[in-house]
Amino acid sequence: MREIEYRHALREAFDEELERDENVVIMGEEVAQYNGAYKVTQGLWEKWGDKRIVDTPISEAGFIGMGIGASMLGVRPVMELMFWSFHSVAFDQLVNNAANVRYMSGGKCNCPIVVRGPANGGTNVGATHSHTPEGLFSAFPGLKVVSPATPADAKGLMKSAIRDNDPVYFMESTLLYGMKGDVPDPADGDFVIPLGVADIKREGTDVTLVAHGQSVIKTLEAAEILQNEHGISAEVVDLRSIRPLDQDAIINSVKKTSRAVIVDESKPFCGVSAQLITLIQEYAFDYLDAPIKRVNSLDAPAIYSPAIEHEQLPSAKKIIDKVLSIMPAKA
Amino acid sequence: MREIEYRHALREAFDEELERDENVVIMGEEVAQYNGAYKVTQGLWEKWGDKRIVDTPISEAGFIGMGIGASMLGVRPVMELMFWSFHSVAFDQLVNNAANVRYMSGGKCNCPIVVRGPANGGTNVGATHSHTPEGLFSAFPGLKVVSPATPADAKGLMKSAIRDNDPVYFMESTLLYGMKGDVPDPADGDFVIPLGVADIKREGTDVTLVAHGQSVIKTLEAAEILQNEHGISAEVVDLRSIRPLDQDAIINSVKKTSRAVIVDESKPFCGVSAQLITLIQEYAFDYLDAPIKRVNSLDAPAIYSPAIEHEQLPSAKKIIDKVLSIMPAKA
Amino acid sequence: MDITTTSPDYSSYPINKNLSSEEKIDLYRLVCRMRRFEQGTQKPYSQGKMGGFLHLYIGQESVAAGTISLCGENDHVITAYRCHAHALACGMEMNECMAELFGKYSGCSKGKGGSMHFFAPDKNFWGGHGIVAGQTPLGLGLAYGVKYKGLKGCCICYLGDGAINQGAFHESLNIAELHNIPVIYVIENNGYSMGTSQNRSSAYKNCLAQRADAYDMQWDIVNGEDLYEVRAKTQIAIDRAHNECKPTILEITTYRYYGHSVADANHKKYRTPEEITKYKEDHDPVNLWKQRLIDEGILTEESAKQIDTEAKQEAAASVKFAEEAENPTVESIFDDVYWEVDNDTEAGNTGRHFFND
Amino acid sequence: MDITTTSPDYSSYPINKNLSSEEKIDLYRLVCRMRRFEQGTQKPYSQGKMGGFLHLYIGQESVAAGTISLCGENDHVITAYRCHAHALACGMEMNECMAELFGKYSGCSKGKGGSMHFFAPDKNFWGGHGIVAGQTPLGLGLAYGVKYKGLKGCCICYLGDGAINQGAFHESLNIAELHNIPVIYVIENNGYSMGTSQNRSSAYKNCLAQRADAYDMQWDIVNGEDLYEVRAKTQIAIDRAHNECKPTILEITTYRYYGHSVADANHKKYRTPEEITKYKEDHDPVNLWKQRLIDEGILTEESAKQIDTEAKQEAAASVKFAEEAENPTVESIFDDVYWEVDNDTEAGNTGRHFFND
Ligand SMILES: Cc1ncc(C[n+]2csc(CCOP(=O)(O)OP(=O)(O)O)c2C)c(N)n1
Ligand SMILES: Cc1ncc(C[n+]2csc(CCOP(=O)(O)OP(=O)(O)O)c2C)c(N)n1
Ligand SMILES: [Mg+2]
Ligand SMILES: [Mg+2]
Repeated sequence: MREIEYRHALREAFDEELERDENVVIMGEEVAQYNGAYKVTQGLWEKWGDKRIVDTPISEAGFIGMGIGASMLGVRPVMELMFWSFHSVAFDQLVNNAANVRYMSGGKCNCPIVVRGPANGGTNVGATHSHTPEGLFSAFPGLKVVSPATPADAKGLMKSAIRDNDPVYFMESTLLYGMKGDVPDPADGDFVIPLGVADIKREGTDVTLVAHGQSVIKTLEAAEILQNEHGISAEVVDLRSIRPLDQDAIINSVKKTSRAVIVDESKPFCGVSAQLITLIQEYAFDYLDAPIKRVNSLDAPAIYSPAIEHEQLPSAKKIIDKVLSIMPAKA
Repeated sequence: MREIEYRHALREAFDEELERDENVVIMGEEVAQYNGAYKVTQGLWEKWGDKRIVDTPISEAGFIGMGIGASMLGVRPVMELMFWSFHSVAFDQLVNNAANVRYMSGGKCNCPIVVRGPANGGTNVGATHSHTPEGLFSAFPGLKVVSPATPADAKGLMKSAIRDNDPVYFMESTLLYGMKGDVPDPADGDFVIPLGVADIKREGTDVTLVAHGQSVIKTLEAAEILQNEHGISAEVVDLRSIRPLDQDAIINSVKKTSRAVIVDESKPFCGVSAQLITLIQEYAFDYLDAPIKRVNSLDAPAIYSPAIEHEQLPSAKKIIDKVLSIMPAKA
Repeated sequence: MDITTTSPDYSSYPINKNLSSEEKIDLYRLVCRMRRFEQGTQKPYSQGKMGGFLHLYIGQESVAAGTISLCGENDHVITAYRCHAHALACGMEMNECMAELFGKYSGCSKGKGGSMHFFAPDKNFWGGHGIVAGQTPLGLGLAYGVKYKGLKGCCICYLGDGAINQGAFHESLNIAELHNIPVIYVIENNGYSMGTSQNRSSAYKNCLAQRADAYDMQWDIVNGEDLYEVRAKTQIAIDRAHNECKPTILEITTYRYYGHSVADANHKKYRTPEEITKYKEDHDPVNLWKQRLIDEGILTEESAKQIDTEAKQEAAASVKFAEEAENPTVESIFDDVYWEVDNDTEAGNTGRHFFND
Repeated sequence: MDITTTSPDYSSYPINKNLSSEEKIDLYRLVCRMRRFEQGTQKPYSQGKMGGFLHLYIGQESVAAGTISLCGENDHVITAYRCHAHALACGMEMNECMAELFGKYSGCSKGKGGSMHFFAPDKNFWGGHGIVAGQTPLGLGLAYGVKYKGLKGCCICYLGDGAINQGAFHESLNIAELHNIPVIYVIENNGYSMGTSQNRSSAYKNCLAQRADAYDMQWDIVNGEDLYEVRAKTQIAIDRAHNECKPTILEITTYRYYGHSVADANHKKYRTPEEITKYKEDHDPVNLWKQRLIDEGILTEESAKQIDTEAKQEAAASVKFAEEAENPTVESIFDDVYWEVDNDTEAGNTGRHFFND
């Protein structure tokens, strides 16, 4: 298999879907002539031209609303938020129009859009640019939320997201864009990963670690150390999609291991981690040998300081400590 | 004690605080000359005039941002969102500027604002007007979120909120505005209820019911029936404030009863209920005799249909059923 | 409303001159149906058979009727919560609309939307939207979609005089002009946003439509009481959209007789009873059109009365239809959330979509 | 930038005529310090000693220097992420600013804000804001606050040419004019928003400031390369704010030499090297001011050089200061979230405020 970068995998997904369906159009700030602030859309404008790759003014409410309106007529806009953090200025379009228009019309309208961009901390860009709103949007029925951790998942899930007939909010990471990984060659056929299917990124028997997005990488790192240094076999469940959620994958894993730690970069209050713990304690109550723990960002706005920011975020060390805190005392 | 309406209790709080501090100013759409869409501010404009009671255009981002800016200079704006649902068009101001300005300035700026208005379902106003964003905002460190269930709590908490030096988002209910209840006479002294203190609205021993806002009323109704018809003694913990949270009150109650049901009108995914369950399973794990359950709104956008909407919301019956589902089988 | 300068004879504009008598009578029937439909809601609303809000359009009928009468196959319509008349103008039936107000399953939105959310995409009517100005980027998008698909069409997007002060509208205007999007924003200026008069909500130069100048966009101001004028000036905007893919703002002055919504008990406080009476007597668009057609010899008092009576009967029948219609089921609450779930696709069956215990 | 019409002699405007030689030299010192400060960041940034973004103001110095030089006790300043020069103009020290870029605890925001978030409320400087146009309602509020407190003052709120297309700005303009709020919006028009030229981001008539007409607001367009002109025209706006409580939009044309941020590798692609060179050579505000003062006989090449050298040394010293300063502690992450917690009040000690396990 080929190794390509996460950003390249995304670009390949766009390119293939632009080819497959003439209704697919990429929009956003600097996505065309500038090739994207993070170069995710590099070369697409040159190849596909003004109609399919559209630069917009800095008017997120305006252009996202425009995409929603166009989608009701059958256009399939894939809209970039330069940072997902900028959701705040387009929130009404994102959570009222996109999430509700199907419902309020009794199913007569349809909103096949993708909104995408990076949603992560760890790059010292401060509180307003480091939001991780997976839980925020998953809270709205009508929306779907996806957060891939690897190049292959990014490509496969993006292609599903574009073909999906519901609004899909696709959360990437500026720290993952440059990460390389195996991605099947397009020559070997259409590579699509369904939304709503978790991926067991590592099998294990002693404890279940659940994560999504860039936290998966840290979690895998922790699992490796747990095995090597502590003899603990951790299973790593990568959610990939938050809503729809592969609840079975999580519950089955916890039933097997009886212990769980959720790794979720978002803040603890009402985060994705809280939702997962709620489900686990409900569906695997009798299997649990210890309280479910979680590793989140420290509960304050994102600090800028490059020397400190990483301390605010989940880390392999914090994950390991949390796991150790719930393992049975050694015999 | 006097019985007054919830809206009247709020108005009394405004009036007293307008009197106490010349920096307090009430702003919002229709709050002055029209007396407020729900008559909460009735008579205040007539009494206090243009400077203290200010009508704004339909520009939530503009006027809430204006209030935030003014608060940094020591003005203390109390801003009405005609519905809390309209947070969506002011979201950036609410979650970036208000929540982060203190942090990003290293504590140099200060944002003593109150944003208030009704946040509830049950009045057949449809999906865009029925949001219950307590959890949404509590997720942002830097913000405080309050949701009173009775006239006395409304008054006492509002007075604390106005005096608080942090942004407080105060969530009321159109269904409670007309509800009457005992409120101490102003002649008997300043009546203030601190944020962060829950109220045990009913004592009990068999199960803990946790609720806030208008759900408290339904929960009390359920508790009464549980006692009378099922011989189950339910303790009702009214959170009153979601953040800061009186975690001890919840955990102590659950330690006593070993069972808990959370009643939370918001949607289940990442709602306040998920956060509470996470805390309980962590801090009272060894005391729990059954999974913690919750009663939320049905997980879809709010339906309009007057014949059906109440079925989408928590009800005494649903609370009772949920409690019965986790009680030990009768001997 | 008191424009006294002599205006051109809009009836002689081609778009009006070419109207057949039958078409003119159809317009009269339409405005009568709009009014009678809404009058028909009053009793059931007061009896508690409807819930939530009810924003009446009575007094403004000529605006929706005149503008939408010009729409062809690829012209689309979207508006705010005061949407009943636009729905009827687009060809929706009273029954489905009234049933929606009653929250019934046979309502146009299956009882899910209510008064603010009528929809009929098959008739190019895209709602009915409750968040002030939230529909303005959607209207932009519909127009964008028409252009994207290579069709000669446009979208007429309505908003109120208070709504112009929402940021999303401003963003939409800039994009519309910049990207040459065939959208027509119609500001239905009824002088008030709830209890706030135009002067208390907006800063402006001369008129609200002139804000278009900020974006170098075309605009016009229209006396909404005159169906001929509404049609004449709207056609210019439609031609601009069709032929040049350019947007327009039209400010159409009009008036609402009732409160902001039926719950607005204040509406005689923020405006004088005289103001209301004067409009009703001298500027009522239904009366004025009737008189016009009588003057033109196309209608008689009797034939007009007949049309109005039929409209009233149709409205009464729709109330009966709505009363007898079925409520949605509780299970239907989970329909229409996700397309993939509704259509029972593989995607709709993969992973958990709903999260009640 | 190629305005060739003869403009009035702004140096003769009272606000400039009354400037002492010393004040003029101070202005020169200020623009040198702005430039040298930012040049001083380049090496440490490239060495990875700073994180995140770094948006340089180099080329635009006359705008912040000229406008803020007019501010008195009750005049406030707020801007976007390109905020270093405004901070210095308000009287902030290089040390605290440089330390902030390094993320140190002695930084002006304790290392919490970074490049985009300098603050000094004691010097009437309110940031430093990263969300495009998010500061525009805050600026409105600062001006509102000044007026509310009965003071004669104003707020100057800066934004970019791309930022004008955000809804919040539009809402702010309407409120400002409607409520007579003494805010001055300065559009620092450097021709680009990231890689997008003015023509590709904004639809407008003649110029961007003219959008003010939509709200019947006063506006002016200013050649930003000339400190005298900046001061002359800004003073008119300040007088309007002070004496009439009325807002103004000023569009000040200017140019940035570097990329949008230091990470912008494209900036010679979306504009020609000739364009950049031409501006640097013919329109550089630091050079032009120097030349002006030399022509006026106030500076010599040597004294100018001396001032510049001192600025450079000050910047170098601030780098050293910042390098040696302490990092924030991990515990300090939880400071500055809640006033009540920081101040250890009863409210701050009641209930749980933070939710990590
Ligand atoms: C964002 C938002 N803010 C406030 C409201 C409440 N609201 C509904 S209609 C309305 C007045 C709108 O007036 P206008 O735009 O003139 O339209 P009209 O009602 O006159 O048709 C207000 C304030 C809302 N629905 N959405
Ligand atoms: C709401 C929002 N959208 C997008 C961005 C990303 N962004 C930061 S600066 C910028 C360009 C702004 O250009 P302009 O307003 O002209 O200011 P300049 O950078 O030229 O000073 C963009 C798109 C942002 N920070 N906030
Ligand atoms: Mg109106
Ligand atoms: Mg610029």
